[in-house]
Amino acid sequence: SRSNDGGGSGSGDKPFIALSNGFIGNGWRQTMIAKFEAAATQAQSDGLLGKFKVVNAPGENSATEQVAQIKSLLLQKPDALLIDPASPTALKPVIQQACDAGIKVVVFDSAIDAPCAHVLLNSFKDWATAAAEPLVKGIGGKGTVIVSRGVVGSQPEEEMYKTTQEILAANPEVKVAATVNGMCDGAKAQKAVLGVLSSVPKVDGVIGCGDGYGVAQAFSTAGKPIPALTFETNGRALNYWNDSKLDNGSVAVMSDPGQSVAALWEAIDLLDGKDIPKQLTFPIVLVEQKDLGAWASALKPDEYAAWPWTQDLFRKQVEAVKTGGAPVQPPIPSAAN
Amino acid sequence: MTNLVVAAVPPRAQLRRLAPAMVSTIAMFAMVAVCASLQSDVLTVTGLTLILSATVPLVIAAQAQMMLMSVGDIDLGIGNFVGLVTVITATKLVSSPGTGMLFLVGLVAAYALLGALIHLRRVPSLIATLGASFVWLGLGLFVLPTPGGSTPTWLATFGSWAPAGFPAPLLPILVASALVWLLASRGSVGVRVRAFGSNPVALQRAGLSPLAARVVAYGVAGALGVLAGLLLASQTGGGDVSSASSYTLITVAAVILGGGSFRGGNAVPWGVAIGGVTLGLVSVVLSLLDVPSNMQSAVQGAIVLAVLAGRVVVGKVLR
Amino acid sequence: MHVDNLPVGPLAAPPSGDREPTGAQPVVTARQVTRTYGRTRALTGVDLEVRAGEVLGLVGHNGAGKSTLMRVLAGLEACDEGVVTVRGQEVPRDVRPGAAEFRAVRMAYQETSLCPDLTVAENIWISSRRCLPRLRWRRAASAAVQRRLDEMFPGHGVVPRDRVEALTLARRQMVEIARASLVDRLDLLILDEPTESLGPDAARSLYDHVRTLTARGTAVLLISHRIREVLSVADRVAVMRDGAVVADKPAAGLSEDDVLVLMGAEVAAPADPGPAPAAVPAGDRPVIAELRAASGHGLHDVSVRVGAGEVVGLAGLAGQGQQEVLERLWRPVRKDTTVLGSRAYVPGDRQRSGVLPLWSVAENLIVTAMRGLARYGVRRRAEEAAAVRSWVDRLAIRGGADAGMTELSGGNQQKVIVARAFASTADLVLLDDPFRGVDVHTKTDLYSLIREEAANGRSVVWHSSENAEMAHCDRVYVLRAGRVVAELAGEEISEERIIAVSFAESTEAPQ
Amino acid sequence: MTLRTLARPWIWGFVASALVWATILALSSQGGGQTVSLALSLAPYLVIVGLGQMLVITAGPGNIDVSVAPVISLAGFVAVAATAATGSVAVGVLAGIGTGLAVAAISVLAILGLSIPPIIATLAAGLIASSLTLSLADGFTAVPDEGLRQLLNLRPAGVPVLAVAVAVLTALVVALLSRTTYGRSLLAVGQSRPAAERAGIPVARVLAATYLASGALAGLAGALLAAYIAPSPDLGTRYLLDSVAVVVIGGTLISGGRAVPVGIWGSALFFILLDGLVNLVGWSTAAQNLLKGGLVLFVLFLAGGGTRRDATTSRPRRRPRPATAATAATTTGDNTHG
Ligand SMILES: Nc1ncnc2c1ncn2[C@@H]1O[C@H](COP(=O)(O)OP(=O)(O)OP(=O)(O)O)[C@@H](O)[C@H]1O
Ligand SMILES: Nc1ncnc2c1ncn2[C@@H]1O[C@H](COP(=O)(O)OP(=O)(O)OP(=O)(O)O)[C@@H](O)[C@H]1O
Ligand SMILES: [Mg+2]
Ligand SMILES: [Mg+2]
Repeated sequence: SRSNDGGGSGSGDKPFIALSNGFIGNGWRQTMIAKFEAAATQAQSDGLLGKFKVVNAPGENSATEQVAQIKSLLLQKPDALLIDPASPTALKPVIQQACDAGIKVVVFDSAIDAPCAHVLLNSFKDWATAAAEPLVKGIGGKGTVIVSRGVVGSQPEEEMYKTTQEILAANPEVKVAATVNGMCDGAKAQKAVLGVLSSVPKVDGVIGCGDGYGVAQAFSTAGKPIPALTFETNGRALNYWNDSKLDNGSVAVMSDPGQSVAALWEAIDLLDGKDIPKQLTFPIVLVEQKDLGAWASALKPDEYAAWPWTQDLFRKQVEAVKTGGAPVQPPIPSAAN
Repeated sequence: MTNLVVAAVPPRAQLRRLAPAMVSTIAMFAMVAVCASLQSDVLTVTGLTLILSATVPLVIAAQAQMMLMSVGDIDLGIGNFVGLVTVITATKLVSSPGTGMLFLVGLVAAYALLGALIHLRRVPSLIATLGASFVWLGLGLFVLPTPGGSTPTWLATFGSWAPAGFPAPLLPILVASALVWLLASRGSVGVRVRAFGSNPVALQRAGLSPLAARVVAYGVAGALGVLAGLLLASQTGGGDVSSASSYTLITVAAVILGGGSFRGGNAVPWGVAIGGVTLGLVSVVLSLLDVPSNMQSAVQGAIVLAVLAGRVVVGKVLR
Repeated sequence: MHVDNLPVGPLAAPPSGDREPTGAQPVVTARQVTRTYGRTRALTGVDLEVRAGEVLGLVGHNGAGKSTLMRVLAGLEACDEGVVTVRGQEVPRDVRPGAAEFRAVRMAYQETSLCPDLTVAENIWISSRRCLPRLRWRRAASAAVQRRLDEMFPGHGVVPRDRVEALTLARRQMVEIARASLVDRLDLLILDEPTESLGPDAARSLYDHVRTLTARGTAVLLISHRIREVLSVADRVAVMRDGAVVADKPAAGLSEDDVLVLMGAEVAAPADPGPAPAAVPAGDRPVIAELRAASGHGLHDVSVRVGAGEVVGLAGLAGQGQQEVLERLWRPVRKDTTVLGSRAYVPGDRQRSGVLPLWSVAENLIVTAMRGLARYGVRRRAEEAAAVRSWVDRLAIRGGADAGMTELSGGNQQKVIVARAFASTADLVLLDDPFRGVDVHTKTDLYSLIREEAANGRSVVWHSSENAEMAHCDRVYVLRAGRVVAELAGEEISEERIIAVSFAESTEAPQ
Repeated sequence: MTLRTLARPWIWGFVASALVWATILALSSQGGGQTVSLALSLAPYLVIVGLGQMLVITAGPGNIDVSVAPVISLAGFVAVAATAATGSVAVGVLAGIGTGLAVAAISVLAILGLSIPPIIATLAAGLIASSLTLSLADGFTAVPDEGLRQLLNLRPAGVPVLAVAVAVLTALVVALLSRTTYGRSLLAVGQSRPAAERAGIPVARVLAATYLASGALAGLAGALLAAYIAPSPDLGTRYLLDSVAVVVIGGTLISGGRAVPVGIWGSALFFILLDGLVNLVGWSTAAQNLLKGGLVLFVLFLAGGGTRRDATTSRPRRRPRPATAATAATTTGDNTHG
């Protein structure tokens, strides 16, 4: 765990915020934690935060480990608890316990049905739509595609797969040659796609969930032309996309690792007694062809594109959610830095 | 003539046998002490309840692992099996308790059958349980593709039971360990099982069936796995087939920390309880200590190595 | 009926006072029994009858089929052809261990069949559970085994709570024998080489107990390679050769030589200690290994010197520190031990630390020498094959080089393990009582092998529990309780002398 | 039954992969040759890791290397970083191998120095390696070498170059096991450690060499995988379970003492083709797991006791030693990017 005392003044009346993260083993989660630590340190020096602490559950996304860690965090009596859950259900009782202890709980990145917690997440429907629609359009509304599903069995994936199927149903000329389990992981998708490539006819596109880089490798291994892909939003994939000059309807879209920062602002506002809806939907990160260069040059290979939420932007987005207005469009890197 | 020389051996041999569990016990108390020094609330009833409750299903799953290790086998499927039980608990056991119970009994029977097949086909348990773990996972995903469901009220009530003046998690740990101890260390069933792990030829020569011994060990392990799953579901309030996947390795470590071995022939229920609690406390200590997030795995590894190294030192001293 | 209710000790009245073996009823009989394992014909048509109240001695060379026959007679294994009858009733062919017919036939195994991780009492439960109460069986089993051990081996020093693993080899054997005899009705007790790891004292009290058993009408079948022992205990002696019983005679009137002839060899003066021990006095040889006042780990101030080309014996009762001395010479890590040159080891416990079970005889035999023959870590197979051939021929290993190691009988396995050590280029060969359970002819061959190798300049340190073997040594250290109590050389070495030294000490000053 | 006539369990891996291949062919009725060719371009990575795991498992009961997964991930980063820093692919690959050796050295110290059971020792070494991986991955900037990637993708006449190279490596391991003193010593240690020790085999040295070899091979696999896919903290995750499974289905005796390097190819191809089949048919993960588990059990129970020695009941056998190994989680969880 990492914690930080704010300038020796003790916690005083400034809040102590803890973050429990269920899994740290991939670039997205690492970016998420890095963004949080940077923002929290800044907030600390701005006097908004007394102390913060980050705990990552070791191992492979183990809910039981995370339950144990949250329980030991409860002992330390944080004012607010941010959770990126390892399981959408297993944490329910311990979250209830935290709420009962008077702790503000903000769950982000995944829905969880704990009535006392505030939930902040990206719309998975938006994600799936942003992934499939431009791609289908890019291949001209007809052709053969492979669908690479995410972590089958997870709630978000169900929702995304449903959306994908709706879009495909609306485009009857797009044929699905195979549905593979890419697990939203480039390496797994690479192997899965390679496994079916020899058995399917010419492929025009692969609708995936942020695994396009691996899928592209699979096609180049098989010696086939690279079709339209759904890239991940990290530096490696964006640079590949940029360098290979693909302009065939490929997109890069993923959820926003900056959610942790938004969750931090939410917790601070909640502790301030502000009224915030229980459920907040924040925009996904969609990298379009026009911003590709800017993003690609700003990101390290394993770093994921994140919206730079500030307290200001966060409050604007909350307003947008409350009023049902258009979501805030945070600045893209070239404009921001 | 020579009895005087050797009369001194038994107590020392006994001591040497108990040493591993003793070192783990010391480690456990040391960790509680560290936690308490960082956070004095740890030593209150609420504090102990908080830090111990997560170890309950782990300890019981580790008892299941120990049953198999006592016949010289290893269970690589226990994590997914416990996950499958939570799934069935959160679905079938709620919708129709009778069918749910039948399913759970069926799972125990499946474990026994697996044991029988392993024995009759003479295949290594390692790879058979590895194959079975895929099956448990598949079944779990089949029954409940997305984590969810809810636990029966009686189970949820038990999960949130908080008696005053006594940390509730201690009760299932102590009761389960005592039962396993009676069964595996004291009773004649335990003798059959351990004899099989120790020297199957002797068992057979005495006209006892090695197959029965193995099936019993697997059946008991299955029953303990079901119990662990029920308790996990009572804590998580739902079913998730992958919620306990980390148990597979940790239970093996718990048995080793508790003084068990891969050789078979040994049953160490109390040691396993201590080993399980010790491992469960590692994550508590990690969250209390300010270890950089990247380094947490390394610290966990180092703690395990340190406890086992302590065992070696004690063993050397005792020899 | 429970073991506790067993009539025990000399007070028990024999059911029939008649000690005439001829008049007694047959307990178990075998007629034309055959048994094959793969290509090995272990039994080729055995006829044998064991009668109530007699001690039947069974002798034969290694691999003659004694242990196999016993497994058939005890109902552990079915025979391929032939008939086994127990108390006049024919036994069905598909017999399994624990069958009701064989309840009263019990066997103490050559390789003990105890569970090392279990306590003595728990081991007793396994084999005698039928005569133990369902509840509190642990206490009953402890009491029963304690009493039986007290009767059989006074001063045994076994506590029923002990785990078998923690017992010495001799104590394990005692428990094994007691285990076999703990049953409510005992018609036949089979003892397969019971005294190989027992000291002479324990052996004597065992045979005393055997007498009280036969007096009560129990038959005892005794297998041993110690022919003199068999002749002194048995009423009748059966001799097996190549899977068949070739002779069956009253023990009275048989001499050791008669038996040896029956076992199928030209009696080659087995008492001859081979080539005479080298004439060079010990002091003049260059010392290649030395223990200087070694203490700790079961040794007290032990000094041992081994000269080049010398055969040094470690004698005394079993478990008095001989193995510890060998261990130190094998792994000279302490300052008080110096060993110049390479070493090879012949373990006594071949099941555990001798046999490599997946390999053939050739592979087992050459594994030590392989390192010496190899060039840059790459094996030279032609040289290895030649070495294997010569050793298989030299020791007449039955089965040949290509047989699987576990297909061999115990004695032949032991030959391979001895050959393994001598096939290497080791300067010092350590023998840890390796000739237990090896037949006399094989032993004689191996003794002369040792003398020849010593004559070629190799040194040998040889621990043996059989004092007669020490006659083949140049010098003998007698150990007791971890101390060297005597150093004998040349003419001084004799069985009588060694026994005298080991026992003279043991009767005084027990500490 | 004699030792000579023991069943040949390694056959089953090849039989199963042929069956799966035939099914794929029947379903898609095209690209049969290319299916094999593509499977052959994925199999070598698993075979490399499997060879190391096989050596470790052969060292006898209780021996297993559960650190292969974190070693692969760590070696991937180190190799890419070293290649980027020096511009030399060879240095990068050697750095990957060196990483594997370094992590294995920790395991060896724990196993031999502290007598910690291998499963726990390698688990701990793996935990340490994964911490290093995370630290390295934080802000990692280097990109894998393009030339190496093209080499790994090279398939003249449909035969992947890497597959040929790994076939040669397999042949070398076969020779190592049968022709060298190290190989024979390893097999002896695996059959009976006390017996090997009394036969004068330097057991500790053999074990150390074995774990180091496994670490080096995992490191090599990591270096190649990082170039083939991309360095990532969970690059190796799948390889732990699969490496154990391919070794055992490949016919290597889980209780040690007998190694079947060639068998690894059969079972590696089986696993890869099975993945392809499942993805082709579009089965759900539930069905995929059921099928994989069911097939592993089926092949295992069908092949049966060929993997153990003569089981004649009453002759005292060598104590059947337990098999050991470990696992990692089989799913990575629920968050879509988990
Ligand atoms: N507690 C138990 N644990 C495991 N297996 C058992 C148990 N009880 C009975 N069995 C099975 O039943 C068989 C009979 O075992 P049991 O111990 O009852 O034999 P027994 O009662 O001593 O013999 P019998 O009653 O036939 O004379 C055993 O071989 C075993 O397969
Ligand atoms: N389970 C078995 N499998 C294969 N061969 C066997 C088996 N048991 C015995 N044999 C073979 O049968 C023959 C007789 O063996 P057995 O053990 O009965 O001999 P033995 O007379 O007891 O010899 P020893 O005095 O060396 O103990 C030997 O050639 C042995 O190799
Ligand atoms: Mg015999
Ligand atoms: Mg014998």
